[in-house]
Amino acid sequence: MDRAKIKRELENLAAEGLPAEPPQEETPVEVQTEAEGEDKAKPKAKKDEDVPRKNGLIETEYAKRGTHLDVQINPDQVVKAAEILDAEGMTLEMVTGVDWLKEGQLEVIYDYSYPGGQLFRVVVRARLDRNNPDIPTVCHLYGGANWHERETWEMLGINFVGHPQLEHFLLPEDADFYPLRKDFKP
Amino acid sequence: MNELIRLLSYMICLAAFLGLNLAYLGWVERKGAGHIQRRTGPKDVGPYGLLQPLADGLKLMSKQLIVPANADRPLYMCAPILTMVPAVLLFVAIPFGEHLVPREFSFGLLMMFAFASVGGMSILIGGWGSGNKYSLIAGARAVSQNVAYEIPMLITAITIVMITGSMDLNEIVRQQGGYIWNWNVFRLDKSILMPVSFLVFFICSLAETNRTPFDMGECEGELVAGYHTEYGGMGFGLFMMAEYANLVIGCSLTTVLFLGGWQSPIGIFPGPHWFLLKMYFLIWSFVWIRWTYPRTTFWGLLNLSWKYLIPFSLVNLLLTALFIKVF
Amino acid sequence: MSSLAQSQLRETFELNIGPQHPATHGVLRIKVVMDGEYIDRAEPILGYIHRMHEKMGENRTWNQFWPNMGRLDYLSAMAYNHCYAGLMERAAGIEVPERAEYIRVITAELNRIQSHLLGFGAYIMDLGGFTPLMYAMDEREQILDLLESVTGSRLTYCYFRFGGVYNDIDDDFITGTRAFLKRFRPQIPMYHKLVTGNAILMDRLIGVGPISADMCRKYGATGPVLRGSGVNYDIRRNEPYSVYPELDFDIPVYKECDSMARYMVRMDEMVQSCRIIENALNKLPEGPVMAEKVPKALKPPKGDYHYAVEAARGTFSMRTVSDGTNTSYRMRLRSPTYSNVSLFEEASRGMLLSDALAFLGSLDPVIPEMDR
Amino acid sequence: MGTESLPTIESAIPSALLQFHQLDQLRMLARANSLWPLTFGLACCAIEMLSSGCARFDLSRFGAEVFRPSPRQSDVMIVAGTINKKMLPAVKILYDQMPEPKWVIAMGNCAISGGPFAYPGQYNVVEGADTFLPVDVYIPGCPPRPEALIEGLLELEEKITGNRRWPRVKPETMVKG
Repeated sequence: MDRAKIKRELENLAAEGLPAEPPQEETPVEVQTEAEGEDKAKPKAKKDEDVPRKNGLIETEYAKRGTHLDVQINPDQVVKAAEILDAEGMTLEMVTGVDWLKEGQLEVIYDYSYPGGQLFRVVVRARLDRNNPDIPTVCHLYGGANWHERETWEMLGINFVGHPQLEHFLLPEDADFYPLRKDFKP
Repeated sequence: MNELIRLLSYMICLAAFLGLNLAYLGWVERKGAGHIQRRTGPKDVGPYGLLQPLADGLKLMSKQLIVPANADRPLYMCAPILTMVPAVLLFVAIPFGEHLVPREFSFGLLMMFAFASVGGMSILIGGWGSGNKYSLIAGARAVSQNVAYEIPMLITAITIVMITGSMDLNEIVRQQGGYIWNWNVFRLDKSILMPVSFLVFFICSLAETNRTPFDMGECEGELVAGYHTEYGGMGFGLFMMAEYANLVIGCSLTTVLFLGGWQSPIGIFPGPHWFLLKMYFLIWSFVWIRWTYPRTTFWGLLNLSWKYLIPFSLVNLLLTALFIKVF
Repeated sequence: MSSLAQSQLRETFELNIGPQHPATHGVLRIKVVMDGEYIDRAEPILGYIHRMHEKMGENRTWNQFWPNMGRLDYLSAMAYNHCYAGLMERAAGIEVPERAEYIRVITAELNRIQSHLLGFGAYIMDLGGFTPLMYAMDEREQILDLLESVTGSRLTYCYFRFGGVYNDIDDDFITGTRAFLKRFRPQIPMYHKLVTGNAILMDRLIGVGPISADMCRKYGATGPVLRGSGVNYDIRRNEPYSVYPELDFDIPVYKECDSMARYMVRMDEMVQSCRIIENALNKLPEGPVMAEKVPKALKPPKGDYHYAVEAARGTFSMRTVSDGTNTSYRMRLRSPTYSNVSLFEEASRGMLLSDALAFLGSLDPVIPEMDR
Repeated sequence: MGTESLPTIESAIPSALLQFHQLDQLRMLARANSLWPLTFGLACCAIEMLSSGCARFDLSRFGAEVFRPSPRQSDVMIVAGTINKKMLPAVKILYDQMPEPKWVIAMGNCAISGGPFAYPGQYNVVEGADTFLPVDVYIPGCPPRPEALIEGLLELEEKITGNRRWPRVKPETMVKG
């Protein structure tokens, strides 16, 4: 595993995806009033995080975040990112989704770690449109992604294009809701 | 007329003996398992849990009988009976003492083997008739297991027949009279492989009775409860009792063929007490093995029989024949 | 696979193992397409004990989510506690007193021993040997007694707090633990003598269910499964948390990749856990067990955080997205057996049914933790 | 068994009826003394169920250690753990497969009411086994201790026979020692 190489390649990948960013940025960003008063201690951090992140690579502090690299890319690039990381011997630890209701977006998060000696964690994230949540699957690269993606589909309704078996997994077979979406009401 | 009375009284005695055995071997097993496993076993139902088998039996008898919807009704109903019949019938030929044989057959051994295979068949019928996939797999397994282990068992028995020149069980025992070295298991003058063939016979009877290292028919971890998955109430009770009856028969046969039956090891006081002592020792060793060993795989089981036990017993047979011919 | 099984004239049938089946350690269902005794395809179906832990994380305050940690993997609840504590301490920037960290390590390792003991017993029970379970449970009760004296519960511990632990351990616990270690250490060789050396067991485990290191990587398998495949990866060493860097212990690694290797890793880990506990007891410092100034209503800054620990079954990690309020915006729990069992489908192809169940047992699944 | 009083010797009830009643008592006694539970663990409580069958607590004392994996052979279903909507049909089938007479013990808070997982807005947990099964004995706890399960079994025996096996220990006397 070559940390510098991974960083370089992911940086390039994120840069490739930048032009597609502006239309996404136009989504209305609401100022969270109720959260304002509670976060006086770190006003700066708050300002950064209120706006959805642009595509790009951030080096995060491990002690604070638990990860080393944090990459945001376009949804169609996740397979490429997986290929880069797979070639370096990284393992896909989990796939998660987050529902950003206010921004009208869904986020898919891929957690990579290195099972060799060195400690290295990479987070790859991609934001999707909430109305059209399609993202290519990485199942063919990582067999373990199968279950994680299936679960993310089930819980958040993110459609992994090319997934071999996007069926109900944890919920009953007749479930027709996405329980982890923020607008879910049982 | 005399003969009829004799037979009737034997039947009653046997029924009592059998009933007690079938009920209390379950208790012995549970108690034994308990003591092997740092527990006490049943102890609250009656003194030392002695009323436990009665409670279990009464409960099983008063359970509702369910015939599963997709079961083959006649087969499903007759399998538990069929498993019980040969098990009970075989007691007729077992010599408990010199004059304590219900019916002395000159072909007792043959009858033993003939009826023992019916037990395997009843397992298949039960497994098939239940209409359950687990039961079916278990039934198929049990049959191929029974077939595989009957061969070395039979060949080993033939060795004994060659040595003694008789198929009469009582006659076989009579020839082992005197001291402990006259028992078939130690008769090195007839065949030096005798102790090993005892082992073969012992393993085979373990397998024939479907006990733990070879309990492919039941196989709790894989096949839920095996061939009796769909049997509840007394159907299951009969299967369980038949297992113990087979255990008693297997151990009796081993005792008769190898351990000198009712003969005393020290030459004095031969009688049924020696027979029972030896038989119960063997039964206890079965219980002991059950709670000590894990289960083999089905493949390992067949391999053991076809690759090791059968060739060995054949070699043993040839050697014995050679021995008898030469000396 | 036999040539018959590979030929075109195959008659397969479907068999549903579970959701209620003695071999599945709970309510896992495996849909198996069988070809005689061989498995054509085995597909695990989860969700029979899905308990919405992730949704609860979004609905409850940070503090209210504590009890859930004990109910995820009820066998190594301490490690899960540890993960949550570490995660929130990382997020909120809380410093934990050293004594508390030592206590966390001691209890977590005791918990690991009992988890492996039960895993050992239950595994042998899967293979048909009933007695080792009783012996293992007998030992396990001793550990439960110890842990009960400090935590107040037997299984589903909720002992850790943000910034420390709920209460301090006393001398009784320390002497009790030392006595337990003294008594327990000779037991493991006894287990090996009683169980591991058994010819039938060796026959059933050696060479069964081979998983290569690369397959582990592709599926994200961790813990004893990965270490049984020859990869020396343990979060306690590779991503040190708590006071593990200060304690000396070895990571047992076996290169055989089969069920026996995974079994042996667990057995050896118990020995190493004993070492860790002894070491930690010797180094146990004095001091408080709770950090000062931990806010009652925790509000970590915005952002997302990740924390990973080595639970008894592998890497348990949590990723939480905080929006700066007193509840989590998204709580993601990554459970080790979820990934471990996901390779079952590929690895079990062409196995015998009994081998496949022995293999499943060697993955040591805890179903509520898989389904979450 | 009910609470109706037994006819006395003097009353003009045919003796046959009395004998049947006694036979029934005997049958109930047998049933109570050989309660075979179904091996049916759902979650955390299953481990405590296992513990209570093991060395320290040892259910086998009451003849209840015969955990049968097949519902056809078991008498009592110990619902040990959370039932969710996916598992619900399976639990129903298991209960239906058990032959009469059968009993249900709801072990743990999840089986009683959904436990910690029942909150407004939950989407997957069945709030209590008694919503679809006739539960005989409830054992609270999360998870209940093995002693509690044993007490639950004794309660069930009492429910079946009308007599309690061991005298009930009052908590106060236990504290005094």
